[in-house]
Amino acid sequence: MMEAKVESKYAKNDYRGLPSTLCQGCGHNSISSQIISACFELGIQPEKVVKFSGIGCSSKSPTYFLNRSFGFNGLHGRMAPLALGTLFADTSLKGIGVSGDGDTASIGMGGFKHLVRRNMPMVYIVENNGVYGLTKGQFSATAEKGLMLKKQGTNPYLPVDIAMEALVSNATFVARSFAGDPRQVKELIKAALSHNGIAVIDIISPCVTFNNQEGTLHSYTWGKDREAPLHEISFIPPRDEIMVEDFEEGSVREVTMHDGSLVLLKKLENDYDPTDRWQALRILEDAQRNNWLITGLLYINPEIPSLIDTYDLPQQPLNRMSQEQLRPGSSVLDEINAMMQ
Amino acid sequence: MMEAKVESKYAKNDYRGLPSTLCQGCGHNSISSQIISACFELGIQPEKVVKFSGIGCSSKSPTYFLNRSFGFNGLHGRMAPLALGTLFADTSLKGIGVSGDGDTASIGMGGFKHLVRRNMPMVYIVENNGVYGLTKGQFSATAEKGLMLKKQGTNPYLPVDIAMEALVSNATFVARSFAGDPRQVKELIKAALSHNGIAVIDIISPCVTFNNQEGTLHSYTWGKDREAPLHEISFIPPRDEIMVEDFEEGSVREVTMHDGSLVLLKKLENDYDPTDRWQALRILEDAQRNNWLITGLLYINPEIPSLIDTYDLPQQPLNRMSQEQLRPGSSVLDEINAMMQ
Amino acid sequence: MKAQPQDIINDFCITFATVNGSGSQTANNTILRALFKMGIPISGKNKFPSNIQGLPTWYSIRVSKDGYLGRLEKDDIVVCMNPASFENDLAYLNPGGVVLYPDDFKQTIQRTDISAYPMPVKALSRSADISPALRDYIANMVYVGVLAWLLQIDLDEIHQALNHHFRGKQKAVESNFSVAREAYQWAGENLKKNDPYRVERMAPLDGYIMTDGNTAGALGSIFGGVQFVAWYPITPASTLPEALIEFLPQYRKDPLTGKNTFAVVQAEDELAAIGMIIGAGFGGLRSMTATSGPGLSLMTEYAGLAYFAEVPTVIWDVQRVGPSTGLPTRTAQSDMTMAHNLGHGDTRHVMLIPGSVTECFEFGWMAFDLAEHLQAPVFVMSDLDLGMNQWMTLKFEYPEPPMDRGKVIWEEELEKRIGSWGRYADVDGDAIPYRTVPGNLHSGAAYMARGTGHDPQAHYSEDPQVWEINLNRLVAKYYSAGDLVPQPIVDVLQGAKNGIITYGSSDPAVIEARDILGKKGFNFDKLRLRAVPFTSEVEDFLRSHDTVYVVENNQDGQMAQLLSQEFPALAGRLVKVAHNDGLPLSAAWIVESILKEGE
Amino acid sequence: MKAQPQDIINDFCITFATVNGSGSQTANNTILRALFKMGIPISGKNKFPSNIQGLPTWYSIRVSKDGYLGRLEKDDIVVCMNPASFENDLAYLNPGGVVLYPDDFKQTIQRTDISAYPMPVKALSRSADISPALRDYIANMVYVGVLAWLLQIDLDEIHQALNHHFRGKQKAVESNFSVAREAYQWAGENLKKNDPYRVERMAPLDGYIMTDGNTAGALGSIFGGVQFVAWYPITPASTLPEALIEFLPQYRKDPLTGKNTFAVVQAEDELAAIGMIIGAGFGGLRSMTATSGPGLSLMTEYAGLAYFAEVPTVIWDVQRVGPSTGLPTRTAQSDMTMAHNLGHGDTRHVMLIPGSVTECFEFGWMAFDLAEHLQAPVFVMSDLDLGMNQWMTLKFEYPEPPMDRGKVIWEEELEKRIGSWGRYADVDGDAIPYRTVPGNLHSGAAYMARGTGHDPQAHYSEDPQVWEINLNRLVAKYYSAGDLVPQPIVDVLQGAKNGIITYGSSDPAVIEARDILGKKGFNFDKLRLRAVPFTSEVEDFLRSHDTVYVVENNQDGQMAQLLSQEFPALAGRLVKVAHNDGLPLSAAWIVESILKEGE
Ligand SMILES: Cc1ncc(C[n+]2csc(CCOP(=O)(O)OP(=O)(O)O)c2C)c(N)n1
Ligand SMILES: Cc1ncc(C[n+]2csc(CCOP(=O)(O)OP(=O)(O)O)c2C)c(N)n1
Ligand code: SF4
Ligand code: SF4
Ligand SMILES: [Mg+2]
Ligand SMILES: [Mg+2]
Repeated sequence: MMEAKVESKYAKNDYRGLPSTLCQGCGHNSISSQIISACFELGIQPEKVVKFSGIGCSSKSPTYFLNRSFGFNGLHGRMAPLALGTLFADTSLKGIGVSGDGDTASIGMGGFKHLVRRNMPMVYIVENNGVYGLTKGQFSATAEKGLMLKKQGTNPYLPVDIAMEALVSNATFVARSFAGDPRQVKELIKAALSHNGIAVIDIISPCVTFNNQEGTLHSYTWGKDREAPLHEISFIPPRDEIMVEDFEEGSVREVTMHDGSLVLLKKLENDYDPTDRWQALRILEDAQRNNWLITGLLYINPEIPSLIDTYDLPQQPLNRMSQEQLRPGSSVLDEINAMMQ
Repeated sequence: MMEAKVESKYAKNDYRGLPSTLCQGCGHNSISSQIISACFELGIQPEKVVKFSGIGCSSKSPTYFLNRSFGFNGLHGRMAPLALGTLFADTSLKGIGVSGDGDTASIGMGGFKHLVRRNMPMVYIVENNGVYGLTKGQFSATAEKGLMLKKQGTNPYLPVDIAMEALVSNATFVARSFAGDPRQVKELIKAALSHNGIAVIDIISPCVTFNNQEGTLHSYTWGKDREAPLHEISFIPPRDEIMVEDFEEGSVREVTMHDGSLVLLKKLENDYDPTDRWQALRILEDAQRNNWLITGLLYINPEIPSLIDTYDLPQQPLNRMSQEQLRPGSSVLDEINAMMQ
Repeated sequence: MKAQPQDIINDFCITFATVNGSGSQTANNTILRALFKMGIPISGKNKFPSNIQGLPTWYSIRVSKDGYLGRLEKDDIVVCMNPASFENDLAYLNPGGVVLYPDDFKQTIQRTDISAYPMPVKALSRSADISPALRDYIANMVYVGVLAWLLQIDLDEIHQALNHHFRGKQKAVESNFSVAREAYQWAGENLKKNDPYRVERMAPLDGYIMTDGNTAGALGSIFGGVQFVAWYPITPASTLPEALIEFLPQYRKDPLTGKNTFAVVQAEDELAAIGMIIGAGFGGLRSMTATSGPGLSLMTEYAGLAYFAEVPTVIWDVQRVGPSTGLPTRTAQSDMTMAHNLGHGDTRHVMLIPGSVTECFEFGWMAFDLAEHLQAPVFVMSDLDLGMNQWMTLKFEYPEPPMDRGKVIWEEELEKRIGSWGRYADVDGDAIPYRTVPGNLHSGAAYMARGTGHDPQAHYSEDPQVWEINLNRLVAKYYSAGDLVPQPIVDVLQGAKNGIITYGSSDPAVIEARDILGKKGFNFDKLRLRAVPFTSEVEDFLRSHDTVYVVENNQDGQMAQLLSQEFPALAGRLVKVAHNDGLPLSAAWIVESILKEGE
Repeated sequence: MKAQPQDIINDFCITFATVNGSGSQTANNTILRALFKMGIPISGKNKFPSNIQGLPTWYSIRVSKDGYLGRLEKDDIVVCMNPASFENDLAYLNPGGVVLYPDDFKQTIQRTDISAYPMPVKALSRSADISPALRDYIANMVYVGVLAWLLQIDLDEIHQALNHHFRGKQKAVESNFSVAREAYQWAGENLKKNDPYRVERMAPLDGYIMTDGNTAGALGSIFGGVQFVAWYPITPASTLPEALIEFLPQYRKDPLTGKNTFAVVQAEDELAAIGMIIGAGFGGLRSMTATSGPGLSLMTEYAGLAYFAEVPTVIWDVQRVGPSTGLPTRTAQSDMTMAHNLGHGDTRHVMLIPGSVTECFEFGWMAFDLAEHLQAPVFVMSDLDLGMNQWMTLKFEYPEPPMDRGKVIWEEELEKRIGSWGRYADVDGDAIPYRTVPGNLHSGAAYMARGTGHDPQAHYSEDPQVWEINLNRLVAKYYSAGDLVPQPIVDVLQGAKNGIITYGSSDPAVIEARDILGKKGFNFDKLRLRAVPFTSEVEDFLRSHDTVYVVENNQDGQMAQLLSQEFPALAGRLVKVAHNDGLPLSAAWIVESILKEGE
């Protein structure tokens, strides 16, 4: 389902955005880069893309890629309906949405589930860091159960699994990746851009700043040994983005997070069949039990008509229609008046 | 997990509510009766129950049972947080929520999922009829794909499966039943009342009035043959509630709905093990493929601590606490002042 | 006992007391249209419960040769088909009034100052060629027939009305008509008329049609070129989008391709509905939703975004009684202040306020022109009375001006402006910037819309001055709407010192009240608001009257509040004449209140 | 070139220009507290971007021997650690001002009317015994030391302030202090002071403490017996619930069992947060949330339910700049009209408006008494300036009155009232009914709360009169709050014809502006509002002054609007003095505006 690389008349620069104002080392920045690369490699006309986001650090990122694409940085948790409405205006446009885990799985849960259920054709990326970055590190709905954060205490809930939520809402394209695995991220985005339907990509994207589990190694609480946590600290030490080297399908890779905790990335096997929704659910459930983060294209079904397909719309974009097409003639009104007399 | 019947000092009358104002033959009425029976059979003190609902025909029903229990008929789609807040006031109270499919799966999706995820101890009943009854029969999110309704056209979306949604949100008790199967409904409610955690019961509850598929047998559009549909009709012919006789575990039963369509009820096998979440997901997926409505207790896990359990609250209800318990002494304030000086 | 009074012709109120779900709507509409067809001014108001079946419901038809369309507080004739409400219904009868009821009612009638006609409903409906399931329904045709005889409504008109109702489906027309005719005959043979009420044919109401405001609003929107509708069901707004769903496929196929030039999405809730239409508005579509109080509440945050990001869209608020879920099936004008400032921070919106069903049509298309011209959400403030009741109303007129798509620029135009253009740059000094929309393929067309602070180039900005300049422009834009919105309708008399301001569905009662007051020697000039922001006419009107009564159907006197805010120096002249109990205002109440205030 | 001016003592403004995420907060707080400890009135205001790391941020400390706490528009001293803002920062310096900056800045300083002190930041911070990762952070201590030398702040006070900041954690105190001390020494040895600014110890500020409004609000709530908190993160409200999460476990264990007497739930959004606290309020708990504009918008529908179903709860609105997402990290008083009428239909709410950090504490506990007494939601209208900035403020006083739990009746009391009791029955004629809560085991205690029409027995009702009587009672109840809410603070001069009304965080600037105007010979009486509904004092004040300037930090003059609505006859006297650019009002702007208006 991935398109071959095409000869493009655009340079990579044509896909760039403004300089990022996110933290140095934030996973979100690396995802922006891959969106740029994916669009470049597909040779998409930048004007044919529309960007959407909610509110959060993640939702700021559409400013940092595809300057020549329209975009709407909307409301917290409400990206879904905004994108849906816009994409009816000209159905030849590609929608790329970037949301956060708080934005999608906490406040935005309802909108997300219903957008997916409608099979609205667009790419829906969740930059998933388990916290609310922009409001300074509270738990989001994807935070691990038992996670302890300074100020917030212990998280008592099991995390929302965004990929599983998408599957259960009958998504037609579901993938998971890790921000530090740029090649996979890029390939999945390219595949998603080529899919006619909702394409959900849940990307684990570490927050360098607020994964400050109290007392863990490298936590920016400045070392237990010194017994001197910097209270109400506003200091964010510069960090590097976490990157993994390319690794094999089917293998497992350990990744150390900024707070010192370990994450087990597992790439889907080479022969995994992503057209079986049932398998996808099973493998996710499996991964949960094994504490793996399973990455790759989990599910795809290109057969289901997209929402737009069900609407019998003309080729010509609705937003270019003339008064002649939009306002019935006066004889029609005469008929109506007669009918109501 | 079902409690044995206890000797009760209450008569059945102690559990009744006001007369119903729902349509004659509405499935919701039969569910109210079973809530009454379940509470009666368990001998629950009616004052120890608190009722909740949203807005809709279904959400009206708490008025029609348990007159001696407090209740809050809240806002459309927002039953979940309201119930959560109230039940902290006195954790010895049992919460029973009654919601509709529109209320829960359309507007209330986010709240529902998060209440479930929190494992808030209460019984959450969805009276699921696939339409918005109270606003006159539009599609809800549980309407079948392809369903055609007068005025509304064809439903282009796959239905939300409330039981599956609950499971994916880590519900600790998930069941499905049919309003016309009173014994099963009652037994499930009894089990749910005995569960310490969220207990979701998705009950298919036919709307006698708005399942008026255009042109189907018995549709109240007054017969194609006469070629005279009553336009903008406000006439609702009196109908009987659909009832099935008791039927065996593991067997399948055909039920004819008011609009003439058939539903296949399948009761879970006797030896079905409801403690395996994975099995529950599988059987739901299976049922979807076979077009069955699988009924029975799909999943239960009594081990997970409920939300309330995680809060280290005293025995004494919070809402009976005195000023002495709630207002720290003046020396505490002196300390605080000193600290801030 | 009863004196034989003089005939009362074409001037009374009939109420049908039934049970909801019993199908009486067909019967009531039949009478209503038959009267209308006879040239008699009428209006029909439904007072129904917020449930589906089995509770009392009332339908009142006002017959008024003088053309008054407001609500009357008492009935002259009541057709009571519901034993549960019988006693109460009788109490609402004026002395000398009439009651029709099925002859199997057990209750006895205590009042002696009224005429009572029992009807053999069971017998007559049983005799009809009708499936038993439909007997209860057809029973309603009995009262149609009896009433026709009693009031001297032409049976032919009844037949025509049924034809209209069933859109010519003969089978349905005939089976209904046969019952009505039989009842008519029965009445002729068995009843002795001993009451004064009857109708007489008048000159044909040629310039008029009969329909409801929600249908009119939908049709107006269709002629306004609506392209995208998102909605969530709620009484009393639902019938507007439902009319769109019905009519759009009929009237809005692309003439070239036969494809749809529109899309309607039933959203999962109102938060989504408004999100969708704002998305569509941003995309360059004429987009709209319709909702009522609870839905409007949920739209608050998004409304503020549309204001601030300058996205055109149209929001119909078909108002019902609040606060909260309130009385979902009763009418009010009580979201006025709320809608005007919907959103946190400093937000204000343009509102159109139709005062008739015809204006629902007119403002239906006009709202899009305004929204796109102003690049702002426009609220159309209707209500249940206007939206769901049947009104005799002026024929719809074809929109005269061409569509105003506002300052949307496409590739070519943009190319000329490159350099000076910025999405939020006020190049013309009219506070309205030029706008590009997605799909514009010029490489300089794109911008990032946002709800956060931004500069004229749409770039994120926290600069205090950039913020304030932008906000001040938005206010200037808002006020500039004063020249575009429909002007108020001012009716000035010779030498009236005092005035009345009203709006929306309260107008019919005010028209009547003003006539009554005039007859009592109290003259008032009148201004009917049709939009906010207030135009200069409003200020002039306030300035030129000592006391101005603001008549409206809500508790707080919300329009008076908005006027006080806007014209503090003149606020002392305002007197609130406001109340709401879920029913449309009556002229009697207005007269009484103004006289009391004037004491 | 620069004349050697006279010393300027304890009266100037220092701004620290840094980059966010660089940890300057510790340094700034250290200076602030050191000055406070020296008895010098100060206030600190943070102007920070809505991101986490890498953008310019400014922290301003006003040092004012006269105790003025309002914002100054220009700086006397700027410590610039951020090359990106250097140029701009210099522009904000008053003539004769001072700039401190790291000696490795590339830019040259153009201004010749200021004193410039480069600091060897890199060198000094490198020498400290500090891990390399923390160097950037510790660099801030360099300017603390240099500034201490320059202003003559006692090094001892710096040490104490660090001690306070790190709660006595010696390791942290010492490593920070060692850098500050070294910088101090370096300055003494290398700098030549050629500017007039310095501080002098004053009498100890014994009655005062230093903290922020959100912390104060949290503590006030704790002493108010808060039992249930639901919240959703949002700037600038988050630190209030976060302070609750920090302090509740410390101060609110049950004395008998050691268990929690409270619960805090982080909700999935604001719709859920308010739903939860309304549920808890219905359940008889003292419940609260804290939010800001966007969250408040989402609470609209539920706020109407609480009003109508008469559920006590407390909602803090820590206001920021709107419309829409606006400027999340800037201050405004622009949700006033919105909060007052939050909800569709006819809704109005009681609002408390703290004007100081001490009042944040006080209204924190008082809000619960009012909410439970009135059986209604109470809004506490704070803002970012009050809530997140550090203020010198009067010590908190222990709540004098016992908790007012309102007319909640339990089994015994109910038993006595059976027969006359109904959940919404106004038996005492004070518009406040008796209330039972779930868990009351009396068999007659239960009722069904609802957002739909209901009678005194809480039964569903669509009856027009029942509706209107109930709604009128709710308005009467609202007005009865006028006797309970904190009265305005009125300050009357001899013979002032004109007055100023202000509220909340605008008060400090008004205090100062009034002094300035007084010195210019323009005298004004003053009234500081502390609550809505308006009490009789407000009407008296309006009545007794020819012109009343309403000073507030928003665009629309929202309080003036509310006053116009409430007192239309007096509205002509009101003059709006309102603007918002995200910053707290300054005295200079108020003076200028009033003088201009008065022209
Ligand atoms: C209605 C509303 N509530 C709260 C906020 C405050 N807010 C801004 S961003 C954010 C959380 C963002 O978290 P996430 O979506 O996970 O993005 P991240 O910053 O982690 O990338 C919140 C709660 C808001 N802007 N609007
Ligand atoms: C915010 C809001 N939007 C819309 C409505 C209108 N409304 C009332 S009931 C209902 C649907 C109820 O459907 P469901 O929950 O399935 O219950 P049912 O009537 O089918 O039992 C709607 C949309 C409302 N009350 N509040
Ligand atoms: S706070 Fe976290 S999520 Fe936000 S920009 Fe910084 S690293 Fe990224
Ligand atoms: S409309 Fe349908 S759901 Fe509502 S009461 Fe009638 S049968 Fe039940
Ligand atoms: Mg996040
Ligand atoms: Mg339903």
